[in-house]
Amino acid sequence: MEKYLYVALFAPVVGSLFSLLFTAKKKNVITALVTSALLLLSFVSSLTLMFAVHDGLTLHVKLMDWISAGNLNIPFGFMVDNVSVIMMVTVTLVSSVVNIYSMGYMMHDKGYNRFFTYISAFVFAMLVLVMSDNFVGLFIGWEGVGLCSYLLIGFWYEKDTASWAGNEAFIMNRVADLGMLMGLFLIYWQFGTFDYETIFAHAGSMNVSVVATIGLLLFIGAMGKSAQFPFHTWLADAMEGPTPVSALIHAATMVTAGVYLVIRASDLFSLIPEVGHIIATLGAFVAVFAASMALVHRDLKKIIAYSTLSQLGYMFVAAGLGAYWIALFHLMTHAFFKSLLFLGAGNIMHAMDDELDIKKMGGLFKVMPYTAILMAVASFALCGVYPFAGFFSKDKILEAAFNGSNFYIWFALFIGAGMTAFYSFRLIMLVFFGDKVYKKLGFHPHETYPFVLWSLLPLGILSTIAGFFEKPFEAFVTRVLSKYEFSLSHSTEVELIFLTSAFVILVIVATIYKYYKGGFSKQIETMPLYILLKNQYYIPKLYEVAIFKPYYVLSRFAWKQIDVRIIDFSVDLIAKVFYKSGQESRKMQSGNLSDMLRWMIVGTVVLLALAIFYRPMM
Amino acid sequence: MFEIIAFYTFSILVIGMFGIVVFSENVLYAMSALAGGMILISGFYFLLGADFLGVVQIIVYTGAVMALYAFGMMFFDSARDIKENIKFKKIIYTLSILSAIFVIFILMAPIYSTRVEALYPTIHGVGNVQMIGLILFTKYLIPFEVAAIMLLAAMIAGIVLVKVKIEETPSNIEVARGEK
Amino acid sequence: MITLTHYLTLTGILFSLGIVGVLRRKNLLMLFFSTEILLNAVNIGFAAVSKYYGDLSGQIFSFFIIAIAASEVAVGLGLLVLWYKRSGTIDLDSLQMMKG
Amino acid sequence: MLSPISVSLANLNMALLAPMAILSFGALIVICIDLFNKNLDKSFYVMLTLLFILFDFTALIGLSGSKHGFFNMMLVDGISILAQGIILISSALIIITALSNKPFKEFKKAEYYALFMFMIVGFQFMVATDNLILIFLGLETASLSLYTLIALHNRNKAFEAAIKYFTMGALAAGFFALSSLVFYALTGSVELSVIEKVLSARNYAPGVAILAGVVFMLIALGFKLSVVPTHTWTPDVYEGSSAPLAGYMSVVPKIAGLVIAIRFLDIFLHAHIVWVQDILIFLAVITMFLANITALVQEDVKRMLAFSSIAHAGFVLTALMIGSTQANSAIFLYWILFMFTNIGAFTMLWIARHKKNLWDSRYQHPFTKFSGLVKVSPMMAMIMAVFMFTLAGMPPFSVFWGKLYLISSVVDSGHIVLAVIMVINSAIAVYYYTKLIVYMFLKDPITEDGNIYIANSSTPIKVVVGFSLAFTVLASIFVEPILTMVTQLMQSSGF
Repeated sequence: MEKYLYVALFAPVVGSLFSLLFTAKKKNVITALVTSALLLLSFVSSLTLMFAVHDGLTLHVKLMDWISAGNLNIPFGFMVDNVSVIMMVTVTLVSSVVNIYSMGYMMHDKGYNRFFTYISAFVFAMLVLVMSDNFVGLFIGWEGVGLCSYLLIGFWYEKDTASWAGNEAFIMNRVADLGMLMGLFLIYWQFGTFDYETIFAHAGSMNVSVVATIGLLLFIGAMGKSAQFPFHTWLADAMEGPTPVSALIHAATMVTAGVYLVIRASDLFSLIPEVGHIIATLGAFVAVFAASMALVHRDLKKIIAYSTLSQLGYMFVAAGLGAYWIALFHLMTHAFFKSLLFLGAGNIMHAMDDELDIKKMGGLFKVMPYTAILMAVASFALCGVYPFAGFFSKDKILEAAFNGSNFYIWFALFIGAGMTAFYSFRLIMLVFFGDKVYKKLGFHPHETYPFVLWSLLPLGILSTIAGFFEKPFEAFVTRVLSKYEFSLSHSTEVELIFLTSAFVILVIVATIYKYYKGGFSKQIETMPLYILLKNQYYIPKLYEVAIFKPYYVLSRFAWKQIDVRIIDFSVDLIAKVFYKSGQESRKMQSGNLSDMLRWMIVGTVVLLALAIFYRPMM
Repeated sequence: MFEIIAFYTFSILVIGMFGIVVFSENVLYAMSALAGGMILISGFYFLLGADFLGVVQIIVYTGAVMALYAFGMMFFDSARDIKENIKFKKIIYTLSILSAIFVIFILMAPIYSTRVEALYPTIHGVGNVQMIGLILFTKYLIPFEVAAIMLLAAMIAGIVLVKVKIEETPSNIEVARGEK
Repeated sequence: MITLTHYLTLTGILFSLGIVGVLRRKNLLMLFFSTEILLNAVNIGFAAVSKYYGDLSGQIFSFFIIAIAASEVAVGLGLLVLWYKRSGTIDLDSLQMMKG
Repeated sequence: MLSPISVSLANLNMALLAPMAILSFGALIVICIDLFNKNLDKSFYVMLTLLFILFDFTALIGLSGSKHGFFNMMLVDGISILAQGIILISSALIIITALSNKPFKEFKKAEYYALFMFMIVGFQFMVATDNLILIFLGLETASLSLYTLIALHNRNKAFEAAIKYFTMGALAAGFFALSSLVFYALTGSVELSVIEKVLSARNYAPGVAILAGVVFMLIALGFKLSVVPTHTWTPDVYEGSSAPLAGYMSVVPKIAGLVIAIRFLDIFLHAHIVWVQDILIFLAVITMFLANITALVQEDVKRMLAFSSIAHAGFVLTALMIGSTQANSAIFLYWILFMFTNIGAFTMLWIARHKKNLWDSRYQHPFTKFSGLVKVSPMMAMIMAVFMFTLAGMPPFSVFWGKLYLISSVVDSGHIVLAVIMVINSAIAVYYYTKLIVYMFLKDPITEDGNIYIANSSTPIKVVVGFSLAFTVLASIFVEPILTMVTQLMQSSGF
């Protein structure tokens, strides 16, 4: 089976190197075809590996020793077990779809060949991240995906905003990586190795406070990559990149790396439930916080980006509460429907000449029905409507929160689910139904190439049916991950499911209704018959006045005040402190030779004084 | 007795001479004092039985180095009182005094009592110059050759530097001076 | 009786004098004089220790230090001549183009 | 009376001298050729120099193990071979960059090449002995040649740089001599191995004098390594000298200084003298912070790189403090990886060299000059970005491995706080490296004329850049064999 591992891992890098040859040349379809074929190959290998793992195999390959001298030994080793193989399949599947999709989307871009080089390089780095059997390998993959993400966000570097966003993402991630790096060194200091197996085997015998510190430091790294508060600002700005990139990197794969890290190190985190609790609380906060920002945005991609943030919060809640398999499950289903949503958004942008304001669209259903259906499917999945995938994974997270008696977390998630339903369908309604605003603005939208649509079909199908694999999935991954025991009675469970579903569906219906109503003309409103009907709308009106308006204000507040003021301010402050001290230390460099000589003698005198007065050895 | 008198006489003279070098406002005085100090230092060498070193000191330092400096001084046209813009005098003197105290304290520490076996002992009845010659051409042959390379490099460097033709316009310098 | 300590103290005093010169001199030529004092001070020390141990390494070291001092003078004066031709001064404060 | 001297040639170990002898011979040949024919092209001299460096290198790799020669004067052990290798490789790379497209006066002079070779010889002698006299002579030979090479660049700033460097060097030489005197007075020897024996036999008493000797030596070596507070020359001298020489100075004198520091400090670290360790940590931390913070506010890329190289030296100093085989190997691994990257980065500046300061009256390579480089010359911007990423310690590029190994050796020795400080400093450093990338990729170009940026480029220089780039990018492959080699050599020489 080893050869499948090598194929899965190295096929993308071959593709990347191949298309690298063409970067300086003009657009060539061959690059796209070759990379797609190789990514598909990687996907097929991963799938084969998954079946093998299902039959009880665990692959552990040591490719070579990177560094082994003295006490340090870093093997270049890879591991395929129940957890990593799930990630491999998800990553390769989504990336294959995105790659094929991009053949259409990037058709007229001058960086066509470069794009495919980056995408394949990204997939390789991501696979290194998930397949590594030690923390250094993971970190290398971690930085590799960061670099690719930077390159891809800034893909249209001619646009100032794009390159700025790329740098923002890069710098913010580096800051968080600092925490991670410290965590790694602490691990090395305590365990003397970077190897997962050894570390997890010995973690139990370690001092809890040390493990907690390690856990916190690793989580800081995870926060950066998964754009958790307060490192979240880069993700929305990262939408400057091409849409397939947003689908692949900023929805399905890279941003979930933080969740993956927590799941991978679950043996560590399960020792420290307090840290887990912090993670869960933060996750719940982000779930609501991000969703509230999505409520008011008019930018198509940013709404989806905030939604991603919110869903990552859900995953962290699950992971923090010890329901690792549920987190992984939601990670997987989310990858399917969120990338589908993004790619659908890409279709719309394509049709609308890169217009992103959803208020300028409307009624697009007529011209692009297939995209509309796919996006509706994705939205249903996102909101967690039965029988779509999100229903199974998201409800499980809510259940887990309730189960642990963390009612405030549960409540936050519950509210978050409502908000999700609202913004998802607000988007659907504004884009696909209602007034055809785009006609006034002179757009001529059209459905995209058929092969692009076909390429989305697998994601659509998976978004619909993936939830039914819940039981086998649980059995599959809990062979490695710890089980999560529900202590709820069956009836409570059913009630909870019913309550959440009912709430979500209610919000969806209300939303659809409200926006549908927005299409009524004023003449109809004046008719008495309709006044009564309108009165029925006092509820939505009330909604609007009592809930939406304050929410709107609150969301604006969250965005404008907390986000811009506090976070940006503190980041600025740190930068300023360093900059100021730089200005001060610069004065030492007066350029006068006399001063230089004096500094040298000052140094001598100080050291001599230390030699005479400070002598711990004698 | 003779040694004591000679030591103190030479010491006072050398310190005085070097004091002039350090504090004088006139380059010519400073240079003459430096030359005098160097010659007096050779007195110590003779006192210590390092005859060869004493001779080298006079020839190389007073003969070659000082001659070079004299040429330099003529070239720089600085045989007049110079004005030095000395800032931060307090810092200078604090530093000077501190470093003096430390250096002297360290070198005075009565620590050199334990005798160490000489690696290249002086042999009684053999002249200093002879001994030096012997060591220089066996043990210290390599450093001697390296010193030759160094002197050659320094010579080439000196020649090539003086040969350099100045290309740039002096505007930059004027700007730099104007600033201060 | 003159002991090694006497000589080393003298070395210390002369070295400190050199340091004082390095600290306060602004004229580059005079600054170079001061560095010569540093090396000469050390030389006396070497010769004295050499006598004290009855070992010749110290004298050899002094000998090479003299050679080094001579080479430094050649290069240093070369640089000074260059700078003087360039700027018409050998004041240290004229070297202020680069800073920060 | 004296007995006649009888020396057996076999005991002299002439082979140890061969590398230096070859290069000195080469320097003399260059001078002689110049006497007969004044109008030779610079490429002839470059090739000749390269040839002799190659011969030198061949003679060097013939050596192995730990060998004394010439009455114990020469000591060629693993660490010495390694350092000489680094010196020769970087010298070869740097001398190639003399084949620039634009004419420069200094490269037409045969003396330039002769002095260059003398300088290499000086550095080689410096690392191939444990005798303080020979170290001092080697150091001065190399330094005096280097001062002259800087001044030959024939710009006002170059003169200023040379004089500043020279004067501080003279003071440092005074301290070196004083330190030697202290140890000679304490032990009656100027050989480090004997000094160690005598000191440890006396149980490192008397403390004050020994520590004072260490202080003077630290100042003298700190000047070479550009450790705070003797670092002040570094930015000015780098700015004033030509870019390749600045790159050279950031690598070669420092590796030579590091070898001396390893040899010298081993005496004290071996005996676990806490004071020395503490002082080294103190200096390393100050050096890292001061350099990194000052680098943040630089407006010139070359000065920024100068401060960056001070910071890197501070980084390496931490490993020096540990003194274990692992730490010493880490130093050399780091330096080999750093060498290619830094030479690459400075060569890029050399390519972008332009006669007039078009953008800034003060700086030759201000950040603004590189604004929007990606639109004007994307290739160059990409390469420069790779070098910046590497210096910032991004995996999988070369310096990352050095940093990883260095920090883990610090962690291994139990200095966790120090390791954290090192990580924090790498994070600060990322900022100013990214600054250049921001300028290159985000700002609008200030000129449409891409030729300005590559005016000085030529095929040989491109080869140098390509070589450095390949090594930097593919470092992951080389790290393991290099580390094995370094560790072996280190163990064989007992450090």
